[in-house]
Amino acid sequence: MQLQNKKWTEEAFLAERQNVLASWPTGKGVDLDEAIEYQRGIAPEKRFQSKLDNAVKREVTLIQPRAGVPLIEAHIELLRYLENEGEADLLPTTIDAYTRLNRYEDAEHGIKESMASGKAMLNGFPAVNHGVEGCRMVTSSVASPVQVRHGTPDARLLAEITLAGGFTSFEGGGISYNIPYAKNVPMEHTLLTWQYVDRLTGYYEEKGISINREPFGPLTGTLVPPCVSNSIAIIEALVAAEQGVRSVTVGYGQCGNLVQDVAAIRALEQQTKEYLDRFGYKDCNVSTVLHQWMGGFPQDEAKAFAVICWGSAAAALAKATKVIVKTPHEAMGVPTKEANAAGLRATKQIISMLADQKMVEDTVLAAEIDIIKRETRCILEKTLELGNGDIAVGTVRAFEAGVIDVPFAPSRINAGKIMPARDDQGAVRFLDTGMLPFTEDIKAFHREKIAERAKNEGREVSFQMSIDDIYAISKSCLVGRPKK
Amino acid sequence: MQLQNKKWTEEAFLAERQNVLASWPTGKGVDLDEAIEYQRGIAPEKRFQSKLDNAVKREVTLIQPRAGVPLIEAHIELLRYLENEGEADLLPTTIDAYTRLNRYEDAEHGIKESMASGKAMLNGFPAVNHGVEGCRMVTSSVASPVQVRHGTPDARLLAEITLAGGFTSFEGGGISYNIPYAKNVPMEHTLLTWQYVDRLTGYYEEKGISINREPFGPLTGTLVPPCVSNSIAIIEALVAAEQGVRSVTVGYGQCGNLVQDVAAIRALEQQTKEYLDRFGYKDCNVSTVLHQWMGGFPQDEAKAFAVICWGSAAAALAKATKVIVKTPHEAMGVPTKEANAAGLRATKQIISMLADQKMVEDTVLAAEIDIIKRETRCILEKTLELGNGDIAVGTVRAFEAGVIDVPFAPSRINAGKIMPARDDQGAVRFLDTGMLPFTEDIKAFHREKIAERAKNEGREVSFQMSIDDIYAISKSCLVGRPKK
Amino acid sequence: MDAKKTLVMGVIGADVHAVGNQILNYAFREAGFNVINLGVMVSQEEYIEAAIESAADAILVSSLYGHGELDCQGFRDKCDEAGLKGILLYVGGNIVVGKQPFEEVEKRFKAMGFDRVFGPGTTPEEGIAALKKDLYGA
Amino acid sequence: MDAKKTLVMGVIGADVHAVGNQILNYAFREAGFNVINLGVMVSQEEYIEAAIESAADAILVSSLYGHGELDCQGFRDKCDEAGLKGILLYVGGNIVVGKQPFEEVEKRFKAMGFDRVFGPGTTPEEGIAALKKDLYGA
Ligand code: B12
Ligand code: B12
Repeated sequence: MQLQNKKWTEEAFLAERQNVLASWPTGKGVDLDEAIEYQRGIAPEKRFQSKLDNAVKREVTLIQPRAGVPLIEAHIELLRYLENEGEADLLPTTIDAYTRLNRYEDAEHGIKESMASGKAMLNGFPAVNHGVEGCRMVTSSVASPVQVRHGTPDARLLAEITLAGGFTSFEGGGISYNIPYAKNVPMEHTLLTWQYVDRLTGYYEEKGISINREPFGPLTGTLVPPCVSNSIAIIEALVAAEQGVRSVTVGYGQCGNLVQDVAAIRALEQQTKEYLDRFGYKDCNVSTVLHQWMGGFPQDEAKAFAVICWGSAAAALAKATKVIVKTPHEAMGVPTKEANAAGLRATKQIISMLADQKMVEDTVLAAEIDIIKRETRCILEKTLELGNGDIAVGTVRAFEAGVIDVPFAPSRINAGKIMPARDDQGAVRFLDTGMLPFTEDIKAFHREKIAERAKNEGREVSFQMSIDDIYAISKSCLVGRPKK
Repeated sequence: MQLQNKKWTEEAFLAERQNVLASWPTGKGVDLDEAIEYQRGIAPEKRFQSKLDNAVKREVTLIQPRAGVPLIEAHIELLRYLENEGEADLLPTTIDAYTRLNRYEDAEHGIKESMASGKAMLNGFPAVNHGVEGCRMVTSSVASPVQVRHGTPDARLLAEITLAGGFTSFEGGGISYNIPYAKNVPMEHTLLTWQYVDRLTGYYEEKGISINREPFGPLTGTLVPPCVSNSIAIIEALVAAEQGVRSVTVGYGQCGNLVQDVAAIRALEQQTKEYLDRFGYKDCNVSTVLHQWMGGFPQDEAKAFAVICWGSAAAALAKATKVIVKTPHEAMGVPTKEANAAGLRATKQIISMLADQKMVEDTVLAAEIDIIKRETRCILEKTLELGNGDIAVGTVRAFEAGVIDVPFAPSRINAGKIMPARDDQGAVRFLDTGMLPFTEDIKAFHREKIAERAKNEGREVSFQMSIDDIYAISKSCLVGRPKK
Repeated sequence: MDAKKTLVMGVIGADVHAVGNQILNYAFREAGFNVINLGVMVSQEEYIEAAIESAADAILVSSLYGHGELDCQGFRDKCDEAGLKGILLYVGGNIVVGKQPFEEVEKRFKAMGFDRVFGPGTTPEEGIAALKKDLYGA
Repeated sequence: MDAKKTLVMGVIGADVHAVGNQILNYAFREAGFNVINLGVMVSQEEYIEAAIESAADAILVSSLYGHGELDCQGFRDKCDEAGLKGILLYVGGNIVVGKQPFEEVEKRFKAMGFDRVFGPGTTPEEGIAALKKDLYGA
């Protein structure tokens, strides 16, 4: 199939379905009509879309953990614990790393090993292997809506099985689940596989079943400048909307400077709506998610709590619709359920204490929103231009040209020419704008910001700044200052 | 002696000293000239005043715990732990409750019992009983400056012994260590005993030894409106400066609404300087301290961390000179040293991450600073008027008249006519302004703020709001909303 | 419910924590009790005197500051000696030093003669419910 | 110091954590090593091939995502079989699932034939210091 940003015909979609469902035995368990009826039976309070829409209306921030273990019973127990002891509003099911690579044989082996040893031998829940029924056991055993969270370049079968399995939200996108999660997968390929996922979601939507979709905002989680992640989130929202998706949660990974973080969420929300409107997707519901700091964490648990709380504060003051929560074990390894719930409770406390507080768009915040929007507009307009008005085609070319560029990505199809570093107030700026299609004044803005920091630190502008910034939070600071 | 805000003559002071030192055997151990020479030997980096002045200059926020155990060795071990494992910048020595009431016999008994049982039988360090030498063992065993923190209406002997003992800062004041800490002690009495403490401090100052003094900002720690605590802090600063004190740290207990907290610290700093200037104390160095939430804490440790972190964020964004740190055990009991250090590390992480961030005085913050300043001015000017220009005499009359009034205080000499409650954004306002000498527009401001909340909550304005607010933070919220 | 029951309450020892005391006072009155509130820094003798004077049905002791265990020692005996045999005796707050398992703390205070023991974070409602049960059997 | 030593490095298995890899790559080069960086998602075979081709002095394995213990199994044997007997073998990162005592983890990986094992939060400097010691005796 030739990539273009155009809704797949029902025939093309249904034809492709046959191949997808045939790729692993559990695919046979999916009956789309039956699945739609099953989803119709799920009460609104157990659906992402209605809970999110409600939160948007009330301007409250919901909290959601990451969590997944290989076996069904243990996973249900974990989710219940996070709901009851962690006070989670929304639940996840994090998928294991084999399933993410469509290595279902390996996942099967992992399930068997986990059963035999009584220990978790996979780093997540292998939903494809557990099949529709296994998924329904999970989603029907908890009181909150459950989302699939993963990092899968080709998530077509995963989507088929989990949506039939009662999940009401599905994370990921053709860019955000490629560039940070793969080494050598072509952009055309992931955009096509994710059009399939979006088309499937749109199919449910046509039948009156709203499934929420969430582009993965944080990307590599490491000093990603807001305009980069916002541009990608908006592209994935546009591509999803074209396939019929009507509930989109656009995401952003906290950078750490409060003004920048609040500005990023506000800019993201405003521009996502603006672009959706411009291309005629006027009935698409937009919500936002802030991910607590996604880079390296401090090892000390008390300090990790502080990082968690600061992310919660940013989410609350930005009035993000939800916040994805880290745990005090982050730097060490997959958290215990207790550590996970502790992160949630700390987050809930901050969110609740700040529920009635909001950052007002005074001059400083307004200026930050403005710069993010201008940068984002540069990237998006150039991408559209490269695609002759087709955002999907443009995206492929934009990555080739470095017009979209993600820092520290493992993927070889990413140019890797930009270099971020913090400015003197800790906002993430560009040390090198690479091939990003910025105007001269934007480039000058970044040069000045970085120069100001270099001057205050009494050193030359250099890559060492970025390195220092990568380690900074795990060493208690935001800006990686040179040692005295 | 007749109370007036006038520097005690050296004769009057020295005469009074004899009585003070005779009140307990260890008083004999104080030789003022020798003590001054001893203090002169303490390096600047181990002195509060120089460390604070330096922090003011660099606009950084230092962190300080509360801690005290009965026996000298254990206390030294505790302080070293907090300095090394807690990364404390400034150290405390919290005094036990018997010493605070000058019950040195009981304290002696507590020391013996603690020695015999190997357990801490007092809730603090009985510095008077340990005498000058005991204090010097403590202050010389750690790398950081050490402050005396207590709650003692008559702290004259405690001051004599601890200043001779090498402590370089002394908390408290005639109002702030009376109203929240006593049931029935006359205001004249504590203002006089604290003039003595300030005169002693001034005496050291005259000899070139700067001792820092810190009025106790949070008072009852429970919904104290900023103007009330700021007024009291400023009065105590003025009274101290008159006796020759030249390093004052004015304090404030976090209320929880970020804008109000930052505004309160800024207003406090600005007005303290303004009043000191006005009365001619132009060479007095002013620094500020924010106390993390002083009211009831959540029992859950993860939630307690969140409260701690939110207080740290307020301190950092307000650029308070230091922050007094709570622990995850707060709601349960005196913390272990591990819990204490954990609170410190979480605080340090937030302070460091926010070191380069600052709240700009845009319209909203400026308006909040303005209202606090106007309220404070009303109280202070009326107090001066009541004292015919003498702030000390005026204070006595102001308490009689309810012109100064502290909510929820145990003291019978406090009018107890005001009632605080939060507004719809969580800022602490007045449900009842009692006899506070506010202008009509200020009263109207508070009426409207509370009415707005009541309307949004669909209930009448009532004392129940205040009660709900008292419990709110321990139940995860800032504003005590009615149950749905 | 029978006639109004009388409670004597206060914060024991050298303890000045006034907030909980003021709220409990308000809540007990609202709940229909006759309340003699002695405020903070109350000695054992003061509670007992007030209870005798008011023919109280219960004495409610608060302790927050950590010295509760010392301050409460011998309270039941003093009540007995003063002729208040069998009077209902509650204690609540942060009654020991430090974070300790509540079950153990409860056991120790029950052994000291308190009928009920309430830990940190007790709401007025819980206190009222217990009083209604113990005083009215409801 | 002797001639430039050659290191083969990469992130093993299905692991895509690229940040630490990029920084180590930079730091090792700055420190004067000849570095063959295979990036993320590297199989045991790829390390070994690269090491043979470049006559490497050491193989540096990173694992962050939790499957390190599975992915590293049999690595030393494969090296031996391929004729890389005695080649210096390091492993580092978040090499096991969950928070585990480092001493035990280290023991397990040493038993698997790794010469040195580095836990979470290792700085490039620590790695460089160890390499200098093991390769130059400095
Ligand atoms: C950023 C990040 C991501 C990014 C990675 C982006 C990218 N492509 O690079 C994203 C969001 C994509 C991601 C994905 C996943 N992640 Co991740 N991630 C992190 C995080 C937060 C920081 C990693 C980092 O960049 N650190 C900064 C660099 C500089 O440090 P470093 O990587 O540790 O490397 C240094 C040292 O370890 C050492 N070192 C490393 N190797 C070696 C080797 C030698 C020889 C030596 C001497 C030293 C050495 O030196 C390096 C430089 O100082 C960590 C947790 C943390 N550390 O706080 C989790 C973490 C590594 N991730 C984890 C997991 C589970 C995953 C996922 C499986 C699931 C998920 N959460 O979605 C997927 C993995 C997908 C896959 N197939 O690999 C777990 C691993 C659990 C475990 N081991 O028990 C961690 C620990 C988080 C957690 N507590 O759950 N992650
Ligand atoms: C506010 C506060 C203060 C204020 C008090 C102002 C005032 N005069 O009222 C100030 C700052 C002055 C203060 C001083 C001190 N405090 Co203080 N304080 C607190 C704090 C933060 C909140 C107390 C409060 O008001 N809670 C809100 C009210 C509504 O709840 P409450 O008091 O717990 O009461 C409720 C219940 O306990 C219950 N209850 C209480 N009694 C009874 C009785 C019965 C029969 C029943 C049914 C229920 C019941 O019902 C009440 C209403 O719901 C607590 C810790 C916490 N809880 O978070 C520490 C705390 C009580 N303080 C403590 C200490 C040690 C002190 C000091 C000795 C030292 C110091 N830190 O300076 C001094 C004490 C001086 C003295 N002589 O008493 C410790 C006690 C330690 C322990 N038990 O191990 C605590 C627990 C903090 C800690 N973890 O270290 N404190």
